[in-house]
Amino acid sequence: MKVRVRLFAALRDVMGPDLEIELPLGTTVEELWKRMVADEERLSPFADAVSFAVNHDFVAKDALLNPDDEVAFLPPVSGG
Amino acid sequence: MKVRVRLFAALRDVMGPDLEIELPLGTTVEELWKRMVADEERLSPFADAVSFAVNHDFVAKDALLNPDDEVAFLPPVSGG
Amino acid sequence: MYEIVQDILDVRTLAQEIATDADGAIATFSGIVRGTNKGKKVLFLEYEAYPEMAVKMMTRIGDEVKETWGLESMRIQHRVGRVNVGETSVVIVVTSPHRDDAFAACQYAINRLKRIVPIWKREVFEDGEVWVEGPTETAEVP
Amino acid sequence: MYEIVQDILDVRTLAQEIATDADGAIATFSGIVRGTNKGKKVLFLEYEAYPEMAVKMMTRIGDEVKETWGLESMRIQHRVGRVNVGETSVVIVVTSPHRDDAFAACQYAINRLKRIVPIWKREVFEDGEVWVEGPTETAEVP
Repeated sequence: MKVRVRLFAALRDVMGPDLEIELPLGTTVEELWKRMVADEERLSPFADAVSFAVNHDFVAKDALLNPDDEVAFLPPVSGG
Repeated sequence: MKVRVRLFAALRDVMGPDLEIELPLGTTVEELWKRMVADEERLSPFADAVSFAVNHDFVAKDALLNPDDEVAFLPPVSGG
Repeated sequence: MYEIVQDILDVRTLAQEIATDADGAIATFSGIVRGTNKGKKVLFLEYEAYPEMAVKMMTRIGDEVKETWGLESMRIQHRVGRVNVGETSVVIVVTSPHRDDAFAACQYAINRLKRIVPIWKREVFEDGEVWVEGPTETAEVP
Repeated sequence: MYEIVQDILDVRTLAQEIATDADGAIATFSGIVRGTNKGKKVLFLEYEAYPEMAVKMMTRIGDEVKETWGLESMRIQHRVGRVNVGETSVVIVVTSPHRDDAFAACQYAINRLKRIVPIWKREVFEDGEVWVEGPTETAEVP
């Protein structure tokens, strides 16, 4: 399946704003993140500091991904 | 001695905004108020419901008045 | 800083006049005239103040805010005369480095204003009018 | 009601758009850009949002406010892009029949916004820039 990944702030500086990734069915959001961190060393400072969102809602790390999901890895927010 | 008395809201409707009153030295603010209530029946509904102010500050009822003081009898405030 | 006025400035203008480079938060309170009270339709309010003492008491509230939160940047404007339904009768603006202090000081100031600032309102209905009395605290020194 | 914007409206306009005849109180919070942070002079901030999710999370805060205080009249605007020192980055406006609810809901909303709304700021100094991170809450579902 394919999912879309969106990245913001410091993560966007490393990876750009937007990726499409091909994944096996049954992948969790945390597994996708770990794979991305393994593939891109510059993500390692953020490895334990992101929240996971799918389709514009926060999800737990063991959430299963579905085809065409919009996944986001969010650094600690600092709006306001 | 002479003092100036200022009145507001419902008290002003009864007495007008402003009075000058001649008093013996040693009169307290409460004594002045009791004398005014005794002289003007229409003040009696307010007899126990006013706060006392002298020269733009709240005072206790036993505060002694001085010549040329500005005295005010204040219904419960309702600003805001 | 503390004024009895015929017309209230908008809160952005008030805030700009007091905010400093160190401020990160502005909290404001505006009192607006409700269209009904206890089920009766209100036409408008008439506010009356003891202006000299009202300014003195608002200044005292400012001193209390300074003492409690260390904030010197507060403004209060209260209207007198006729205030129509939906219009603003009072505005309090507090700027502060931190937001919790701004909220706390602003809320304190309006609560205190309603107890110690000598201003009275008359509600005008279709069939009459009445002076509104706040909570009675007989001859107490607030 | 909940918007990511280039320019923030003034709070009076925002309040007028939501106030009803039953409302007697407006509480507002504005976040303004401080000129210094940890002793360093800030030139300006750059805000970035995940706009679709930010609006969804602000709407969730609105739902929470409705559930807790029964208030439906809240507006939030948050800027993105460059925001200069002294300018407003976020505004929250709550109108309510009673002032305590307005204050409580407004304070709740800004605290919640700073935890769950996906917006980030970059501080730009004379000699560099840095993404600001809020309190870390790893992989938690807020």
